[in-house]
Amino acid sequence: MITINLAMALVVAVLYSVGFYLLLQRSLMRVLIGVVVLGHGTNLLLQLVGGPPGRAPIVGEVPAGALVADPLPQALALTAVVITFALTTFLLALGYRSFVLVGHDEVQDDVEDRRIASQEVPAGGLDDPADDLAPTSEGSDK
Amino acid sequence: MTVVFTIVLVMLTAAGALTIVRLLRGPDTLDRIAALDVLVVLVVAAAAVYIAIFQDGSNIPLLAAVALVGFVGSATAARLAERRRRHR
Amino acid sequence: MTQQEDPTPFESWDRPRQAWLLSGDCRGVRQRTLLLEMTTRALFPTVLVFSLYLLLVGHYGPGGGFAAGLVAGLAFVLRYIAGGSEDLGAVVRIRPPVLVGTGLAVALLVAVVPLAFGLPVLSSAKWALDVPLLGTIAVQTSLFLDVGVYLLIIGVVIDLLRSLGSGIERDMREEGEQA
Amino acid sequence: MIRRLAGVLWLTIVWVLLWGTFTPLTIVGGVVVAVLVMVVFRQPLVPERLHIRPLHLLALFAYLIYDLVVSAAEVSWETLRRGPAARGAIVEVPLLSTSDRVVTVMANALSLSPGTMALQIDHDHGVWYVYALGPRDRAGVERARMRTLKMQRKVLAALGSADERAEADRLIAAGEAR
Amino acid sequence: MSALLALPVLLPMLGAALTVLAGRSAALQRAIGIVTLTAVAVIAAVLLVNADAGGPIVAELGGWAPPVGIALVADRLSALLLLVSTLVTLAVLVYAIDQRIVDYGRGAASTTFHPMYLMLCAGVSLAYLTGDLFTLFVAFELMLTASYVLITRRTSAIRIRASMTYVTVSLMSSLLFLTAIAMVYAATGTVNLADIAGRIDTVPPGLRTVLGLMLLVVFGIKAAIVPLHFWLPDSYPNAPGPVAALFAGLLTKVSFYALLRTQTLLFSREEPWTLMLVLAVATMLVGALGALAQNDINRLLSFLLVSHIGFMLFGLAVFDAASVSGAALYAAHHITVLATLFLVSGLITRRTGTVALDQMGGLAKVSPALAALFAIPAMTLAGLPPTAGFVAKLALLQAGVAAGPWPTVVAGVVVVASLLTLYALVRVWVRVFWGEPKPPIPDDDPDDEVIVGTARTSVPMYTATAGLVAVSLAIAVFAGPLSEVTGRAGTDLLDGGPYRSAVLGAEGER
Amino acid sequence: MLALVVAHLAIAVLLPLVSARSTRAAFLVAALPPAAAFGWALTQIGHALDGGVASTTAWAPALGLELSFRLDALALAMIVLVSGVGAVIIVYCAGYFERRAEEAPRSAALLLAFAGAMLGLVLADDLFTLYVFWELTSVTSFLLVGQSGEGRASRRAAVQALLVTVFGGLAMLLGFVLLGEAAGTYRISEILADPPAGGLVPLALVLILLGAFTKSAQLPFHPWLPAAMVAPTPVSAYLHAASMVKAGVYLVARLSPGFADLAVWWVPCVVFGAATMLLGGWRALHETDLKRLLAFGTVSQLGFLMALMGAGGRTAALAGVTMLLAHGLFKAPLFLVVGTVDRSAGTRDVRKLSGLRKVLPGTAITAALAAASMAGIPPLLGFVGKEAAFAAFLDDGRWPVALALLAGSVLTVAYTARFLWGAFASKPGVEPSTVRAPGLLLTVPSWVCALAGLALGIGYPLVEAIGEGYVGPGGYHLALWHGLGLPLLFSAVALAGGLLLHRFRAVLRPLGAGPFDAQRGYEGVIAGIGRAAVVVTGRLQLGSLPFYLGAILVTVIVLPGTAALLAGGWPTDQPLFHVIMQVPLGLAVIVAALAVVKARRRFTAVLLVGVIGYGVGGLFIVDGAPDLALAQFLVETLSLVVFVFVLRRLPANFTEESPRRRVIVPKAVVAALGGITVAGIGVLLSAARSGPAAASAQFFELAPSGAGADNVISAIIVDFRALDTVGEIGVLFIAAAGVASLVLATRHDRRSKTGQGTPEHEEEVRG
Amino acid sequence: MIRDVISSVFLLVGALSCLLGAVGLVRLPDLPSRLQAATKPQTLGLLLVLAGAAVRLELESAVTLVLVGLFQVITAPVIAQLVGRSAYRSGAVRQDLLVVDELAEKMPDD
Repeated sequence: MITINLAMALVVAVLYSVGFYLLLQRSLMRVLIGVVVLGHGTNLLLQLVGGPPGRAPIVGEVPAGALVADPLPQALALTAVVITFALTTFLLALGYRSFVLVGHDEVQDDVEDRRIASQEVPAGGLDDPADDLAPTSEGSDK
Repeated sequence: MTVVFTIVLVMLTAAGALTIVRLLRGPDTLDRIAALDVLVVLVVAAAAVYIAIFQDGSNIPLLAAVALVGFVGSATAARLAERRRRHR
Repeated sequence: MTQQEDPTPFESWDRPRQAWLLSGDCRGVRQRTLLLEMTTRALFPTVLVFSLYLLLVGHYGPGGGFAAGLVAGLAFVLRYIAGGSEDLGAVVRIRPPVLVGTGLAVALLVAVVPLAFGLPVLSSAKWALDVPLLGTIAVQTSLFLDVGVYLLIIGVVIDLLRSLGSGIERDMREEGEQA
Repeated sequence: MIRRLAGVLWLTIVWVLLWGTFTPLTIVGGVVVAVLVMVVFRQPLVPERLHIRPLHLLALFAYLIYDLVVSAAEVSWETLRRGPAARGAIVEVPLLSTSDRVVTVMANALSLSPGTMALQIDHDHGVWYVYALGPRDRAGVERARMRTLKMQRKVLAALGSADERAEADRLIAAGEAR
Repeated sequence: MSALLALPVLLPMLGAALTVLAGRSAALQRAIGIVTLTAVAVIAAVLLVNADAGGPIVAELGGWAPPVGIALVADRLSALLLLVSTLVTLAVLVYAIDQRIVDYGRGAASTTFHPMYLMLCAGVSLAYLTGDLFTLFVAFELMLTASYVLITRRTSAIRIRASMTYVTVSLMSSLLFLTAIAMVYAATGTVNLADIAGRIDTVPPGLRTVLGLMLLVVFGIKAAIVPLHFWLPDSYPNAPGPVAALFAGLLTKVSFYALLRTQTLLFSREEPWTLMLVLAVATMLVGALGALAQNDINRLLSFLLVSHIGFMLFGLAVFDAASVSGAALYAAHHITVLATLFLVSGLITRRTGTVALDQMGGLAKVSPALAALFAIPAMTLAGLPPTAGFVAKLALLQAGVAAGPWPTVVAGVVVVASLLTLYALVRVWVRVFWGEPKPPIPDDDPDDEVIVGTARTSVPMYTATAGLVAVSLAIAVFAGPLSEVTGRAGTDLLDGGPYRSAVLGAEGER
Repeated sequence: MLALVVAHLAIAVLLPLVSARSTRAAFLVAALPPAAAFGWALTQIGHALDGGVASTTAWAPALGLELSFRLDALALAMIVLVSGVGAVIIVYCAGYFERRAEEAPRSAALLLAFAGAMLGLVLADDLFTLYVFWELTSVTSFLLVGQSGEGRASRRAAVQALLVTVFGGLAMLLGFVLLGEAAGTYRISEILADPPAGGLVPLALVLILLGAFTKSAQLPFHPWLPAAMVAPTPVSAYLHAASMVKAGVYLVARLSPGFADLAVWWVPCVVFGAATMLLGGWRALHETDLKRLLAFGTVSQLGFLMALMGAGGRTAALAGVTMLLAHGLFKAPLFLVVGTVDRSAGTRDVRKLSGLRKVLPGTAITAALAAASMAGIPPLLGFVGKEAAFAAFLDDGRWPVALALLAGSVLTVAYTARFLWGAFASKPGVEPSTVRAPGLLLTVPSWVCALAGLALGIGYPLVEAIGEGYVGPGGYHLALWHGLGLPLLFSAVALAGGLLLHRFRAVLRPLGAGPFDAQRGYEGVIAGIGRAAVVVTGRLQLGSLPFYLGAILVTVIVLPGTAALLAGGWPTDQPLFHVIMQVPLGLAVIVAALAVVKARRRFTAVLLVGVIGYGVGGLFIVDGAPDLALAQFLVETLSLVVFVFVLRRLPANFTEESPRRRVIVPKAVVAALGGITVAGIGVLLSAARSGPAAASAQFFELAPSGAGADNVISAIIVDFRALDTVGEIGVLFIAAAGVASLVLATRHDRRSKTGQGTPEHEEEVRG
Repeated sequence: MIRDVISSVFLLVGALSCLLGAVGLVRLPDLPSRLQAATKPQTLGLLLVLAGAAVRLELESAVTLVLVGLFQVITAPVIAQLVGRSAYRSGAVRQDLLVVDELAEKMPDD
C-alpha cells in the first residue's frame, strides 16, 4: 500500500552497503564514516516507510485533497538524526583519543584473544605445571 | 509553467551533476570545499524552485537556515583546511 | 617557521585594526581575518535572532527548539572560527556543561511540573495573555520544553567547540604543531 | 548608544522580515528580541566613524547588481570560450581606505562580482592583491587594476571621507592617463 | 499510581542535570545520586506491589492516549526487573563513590561519572517501562551512550581498543535497531507495542517471521547471543570495576528484557523457535568454554555472562508461560549476581594489583571476608542450591522438560553449561583464594583513576558488595513470592491481552 | 525438622565466635546439634517406624519447590550415622586438631554445616529438598578437603571431588525434574506410592543413578574418594566413610521401592556395585597408606551397598540397611584409629609402622573389633549384614551376583587383614615406631563406634526393626545364626579366602593394581574440556573488530534475509519513483556513497559524506518533510565542522591497508548482500502494510486543537511524544560530556599513563 | 499570468546562471578561476531563483526570501576570499596560468 519505490530502495541499498563495507574496515575513521553513511540510510528508510512523498504535514498549509506525508516517521527520523549525530561526535572524539594515545586510529586486535588463540599448549593453562586442577596419577598419591 | 519548472530543475540537476564531478575529481581539498559550497547553494535554489512550484511558503526558514549554515560549514572547512596544509 | 624572519606572517596581513569581536586583540594561534571578522560581527546577532525566530515559529512551521539551538550553535561556531577560543570564552562566560545541565533541567522541570497540578507528566496547556495594543499572545507551555532543548543544544555545541575546537588546538600547540 | 540602536534596528528588521507580517506584535517582539540579543551578547564599540551618504549608497547597490549581472555574463562567456585555457592575474592595487569597515565593503563588493576576488589585504603596506580572471596580457592587467580602483571610488563615495575620495580620484586619473 | 510511572525515568535524568550543575560540590553530587536512586527503588517497589495486585499500570504521557502519545507501562515483569536493577545500581553507586573517596579524598567531584551514571539508570528505567518501540530505542541510546562515556572514562593505550570495539558494535546494533523500527512501521504503521501486537496479524506470516528475526538480531547483539556476542568479552573486562559490574549486571539483561517483551508480545510460537533453541545451545556452550580458556578474571566472568544469556534464551525459545517466567526469574537473579561478581573482582584486583589469575593466590587467608563475598555469588551463578541461581535454573529446567523432547535435550545442555560454569568458578577460587599468598603487584600507573594493588579499601565498598549478596540471597529466600510474580508475568506475556487492553483500552482486545 | 537443620547451619555460621576463644570448645559446641538431632530421632523412633513423621515448609510452590521432610525408618538408619556417628567424630576432632591449628576453626564450622546438610539430605521427602542438601554436602566437602588450599594435593582432590559429585548431582537434578514432571509431584513418598512409568522415566532413572554413583564413588567415578584422603582424618571418617558417600546409596535405597523392578534401575546398580566392590577391594590390597587403604575399602563397601540397595527384593534391602549401619559403625572407628595412629606415630605408612600393637593396645583392640565387623565375623553387625546379603541373592537365584559378592568379600577380608597387619603388627626389619600416648578424646570416640557395632550385632533385632520399617514385615529375618547353609558357607569361604590372600600377598604384587585406571580417565576428560575450550575460543574469539561486525552482518543476512526470501511477496505495483526529483537526488547520493568507498583522503571522504547528507536532506524536502530536512542540513553542517576540527590533527590519508583482494572481495560481497537484504526487506514489508498508519489522522486532528501547533511534526516532538525528545537531549547531554572527557584528557596524560578520570581531569571537563 | 511570465524568466535565467557556473567549475583550469566561475554565478543564480519564487508567493513569504538573498550576498565573498587565500598559500594556484603575480615577490618565503 505504501510500497517504497525502486529508486529509493536502490538508494537505501547502496547506503547500507557502503555503510556496512566501511564498518568492516580497520581504520576507525572509515568505520566512523560508515556509521554516518549507515545513519543516513537508516534515517532515509525511516522516513520512507511513512509512505510516498506528500505535502509537509502542516495544518492549514495543505490544500484540500492533497496527499500529506505521514508525520510520525518524520518525527522519529528527526529524533534519530539527532541521536546519530551525538553518537558520531562521540565516536569521533574516541578516534581522536585513540590517535593521541596510540599514534593512529586503527582498531587493533585484542591482545588477550590473540594470546589464547595462539596457545600451543592447549587448555588455558590447564596443562601448565602451575595449574592445580588436572590431578595426575601421582598427584593424588601423596 | 510545468515546462518551465521542468527545465529549471533539469538545469539545476545538471549543475549539481557537474559540481559532483568536480567534487570527485578534486584535485585539491579546497576544490572540493568550493564544490560543496556550490552544492549547498544549488540545494537552496532547488528548494526555492520547489517553493515556487507548490506556492508553499512554509519551507522558507529552511532556506534561510541553509544559506547561513552552508556558510559556516564552508568557512570552517576552508579555514582549517588551510592550516593543515601549511605544516605539511 | 617564517615568523622569525617576517614580523607579519601572510595570514595576518589583513588583520583588522580595531577589535570587532569581544576578544579584541586575539593573541591566539589563530590569525585574524578582516573579512571573516566583520562578517561575523554582522551575522552573529542576526543568526541569533533567526534562531529565536525558529524557536518560536516551531509550532507553525519548520523549526522548533532543536533546529533553533543548532542554528544558534552555528553562530557560536562562526565566532570560534573568526575569533578563536578566546573570543568564544569572552562571549559565553557560563561554563558549557552548566548550560547543558540547565537546558536539561529546564526540560525536565517542564515535564514534571504538571504533576503538581494533578496532570499527567509532560502535559501541556495553553496560556493566553491579552496585552493591550499587541493583541493576544498565546503560549503553549510545551514551548518551555523547546526552550530547554534550545539551551541544551547551544550548550552542547559550545562544549564541542571547547573540547574538539580549543582542546585539540591546545594539544597541537603543545605538541609543537602548527594549529 | 546610537550605534547600538542601529544594531537593534537591523535586528528588528530581520525579525519582521522573518515573520513576514507587519503587526504591532511582531514589531514589538522584534525590538524585544533585538535588545535581548544585543544586551546578552554585547559587541565591542569601535570609535571609528563612517560618513554615510544614503544616495550614493543606493547607487552603489545599483552598480553592484549591474556589475554582478554583467560580469557573470563575461565570466560565463570566458568559461565557454576558453575553458581550460582561461588565464588570470594577481594584481596589486592601492588600498584607499584605512577604515576596517570600508575595506570590508570594498572587498565584498569586489569579490561579489564574478571574475575578481580580493586575495589578500595588506594593511601595513596599504595595498591589496586582487585576483582577476580573464586578463591575457599587461593591458588586461591594467584594466583590472583600474576596475578595482573605480570600485573603491564608488564605495568611498558612499562611505568614505573627502580625503579618501580625493586620493581615489587622483589615482584613477593617473591610471587613465597612463 | 500512574503519576509515579514516569519518575524512575525523569528523576535520574533530573539528578544527572543537577549533578552537573553541582559540579563543584562532590558531597552534593553524591547525595543527589544516592537520594535519586533510593527514591527510584522505593517507587519501583511500590509499582511492583501494585502491578502484581492490579495488573499493568499505564501512564499516558502528556495525557495523550496511545498510539498518539507514548505510554509507559509497568507490568509485573518490568516492575520486578526495575526494582532489582535499581537496587543493583544503588549498590554499585555506593561502591564506586567510596572507591573514589578512598583514592582521592572526599573532595573529588566528578563531572563525567555521576551524571552519566544517573543517565544510564534513567535509560534502564525507560527501557523497562516504555510501551513504545521507538521510545525503547531512545532508552537504549540513553543507556548505551552513557555506557560509552563510562567505559571510556579511563582509556589508556591498552584500553582504548576495548572501548572502540564496544562503541562500534553498539552503534551498529543501534542502527540496526532503528532499521528494525522502520520495518515494523512499514508493516504495521505504528510503533506502540500494544498496537503492533494488535496489527501484526495483518502481516503475512512469513514476513512476521522476518520482523521477529530482525528484532532478535538487534537485541541479540546487545544481549550477546552467539554468534553476536564476540564484542562482549573483549570490552567489558576493560571497564573499571564498578562500571563493568553495572554493564554486566544490567545492560545485557535490559536487552534480554526487550527481546522477551517484543518476541512474546508480537509473535506466537512458530517454527523459527527451533532456531532459537540452537542459538541458546551455542550461546551456553561457547560462553562456558570461553570462560574456561581465560586467565583474566574479568574476561572469565564476561564469558560466563554470555553463557548464561543462553539459559535465558532457552527460556524464551521454549516459549510457554512457564519457560518465559523462568527466563524472567533467571534474568532478575542474574542482574544481581553478575554485578556482585564484578564488584568482587574489583575488590580482588584492588588487593592483588592484577586481573591475571595465575598471578594471584592465597587470598582466602589474607581476606576471609572477600572469600565469603566471592563464594556466595559464585555458588549462585553456578546454580548450586540453595541460591537464587538454583531456583531460577530449576524453573528453566522444569519448563524445558515439560515442553517436549527437544527442549529436554537442551535442558541437558543447560546442565552441562552449569557444570562448566562451576568448573570455571572453581578455577577462580582455587587460583585466587587458595594457594600460597602472593604479594600484591604494584600499580603501574598510580595516578590514574583506579588504584590497584593496595589494601586501602573501606567499609562501604564491602558493604555495597555485601548488600548485593544480600539481595541475591533475598531472591533465594523469597523465591516463592517471586516465582509466583514471574509466573504470572509469564502468563501475562504470552497472553498479551491484559497488556493490550491496559494500554489501548477496550479496543485493544482482539 | 527444618528447624533442626537450620539450627545446624546457624550455629555453624556463629561458630567462629567460639573458635576465636577456644577451638576445642568450638568442636564440643559443634557436636551438640548433631547429638541433639540424634537424640530427637531416637525419641521419634516409634513414629518413624510407624509410617513416618513429616513436615513441609513451602519455599517456591510455583516451581514445586518446598522443604519437605520425613523421618522414616531409612532416614532413621541414616541419622544414626549422620548425627550419631557425626557427633562422636566431631568430639574426636577436639582431640585431633592441635590447639592452634589454623584449620581447626574452619573445620569446626564446616563439619557442623556439613552435618546439617547431611541431616537435611536424609530427612528430605522432596526431590528438590534432597538435591539442595545433596549439593550443600558437595560444597562443604570441597571446602573441607581443600582446607586452606595451600597444598597442591588438597586443591586437586577438592576440585576433583567437587566436579565429579556436582556432575552427578546435576545429572540427577535433570533426572529429578524428568521424574517429577512424569509423576506430577516432587514429593518422594507420593512418587513411590504411585511410581510413574514409560516416557522419559527410564532416562530420568539413569540420570538419577548417575548422581548416586558419583556421590557414592562407584566405578568409574570412584577415584575422587581415595584422592580426598588428603583431608584431615576426622573429616575423612565423617564424610568419606560414615555419611556423605552413603548419600548415593541412600538415594538408591530411597527410590528402590518404586523402581527396583525395572531393569534400567537394578541392573546398573548390581553390575556397577559388584564391579566397584571387586575393584575397590583389589586396589585396597595394594595401598601402603592406611588411609588410602581404607578409602579403597570404602569404595569396595559402597559397591557392595549399591548392589544390595539397588538389587530389589526385600532381603537384599534388609541386608542393605544392615550393612549401611554396619559400615558406618566400623569404617568410622577405623578411620579414627588411623587418625590416632597418625597423630601418635607421626605416619600412617604401612612400611614404616611397626609394633604398635604393643604400645597402643587399646587402639589396636578397637581396630580389631571394627575390622572384625568389616570382615564379617560374628557376632558383629557386619556378619549379620553379610549373611543377609548372601541369602538375598542366593534365595532368589541370582547366582552370579552372589558369587561376585563372595569374591568381593574375600577381598574385604584380605584388606582387613592387611590393615590390621599394617597398622599394628611388628614387622621384621622395621624399626618399632615411637609414639605419643593419645588422649582420651582420641580414643574414646572410636570405642564408642566400635562397641556400637558390637552391640547392634548382638542386638540385631533392633536393626531388624529399623530394617522392617523400611522393607516391610515378613520373609527373611536377621539373625546371628540361620543354621548351616549356603550363606554361612559363603561367609566362611570369604574369611578363609581372605586370610589366605593376605598370607600370600607377595604372589599378588606382580599383578599390579589393575588394568583399569579411572583416574586417568578423569584427567583425560578434564584435559579434553580444556583443549576444547581453547580450540573453540581461539577459533571464534579472534579479537578482530571487523570480524565481529562481519559476524553480525552475516547473521542479519542469514536469518532475516533467508526468512524474507522464503516469505517472498515482492510487490508487483512497485513504481520506479514517486516524484521525478527523487531520481537525480538519489543518483547524487549513490555516486557520493560509492565515491566514499574509494576515497583515500579523510577530508575527501568527509566532504563526500556531506554530499550524501545534503542529498538525503534534499530527498526529505521532496518527501514533504521540511522539519526533517532542516534538522538534516543543520546536523550535516555541524558534523562537517566537527569532523574538520578533528581531521586537522589526523594524518591526511587513511592509513593504507594492504589492498588484498582476498580481504576486500568478501567484505564487499557481504556488505552488498547486507545492503540488499535490508532494502529488500524494507520493500517487502512496506508492501505488506494493509492499513493506514495508526495515528496519522489523529495527529492532524489533535495537533492544532490539543497541542496548539499547526506544525504536526512539532506537535509530535514537543507534545505527543515529548518523552522521546527528552531522551534525545539526554543523549546529546551525555555525548557532549563524553567528548569533553575524551578530548580534554591529553594534557593530563603527560603526568600519568592515563590522566583521564583523575580529579584534575574532571576539573577541566567541568570547564 | 504576468506573474508567471516574470517568475519564469527569473527562474530560467537563474537556473542557467547556476548551470553555467557549474560548467565553469568543471572546465576552468585552476582553483581561483574556478572560484570565480563557481561561487559568483551561483550567487546570482540563486538570487534570481529566489526572486522568481518570490513573485509567485504572497507577500509575507516573499519578504523572508529577501533575507535569504541577503544572507547569501553577505557570505559568498567571504568564502571566496578564505578559499582563495588558502589556495594561494598552499600552492594550488598555477603560476603558469597567471599573466602576472604581483603578490609572489612580496610573499615571505618559507
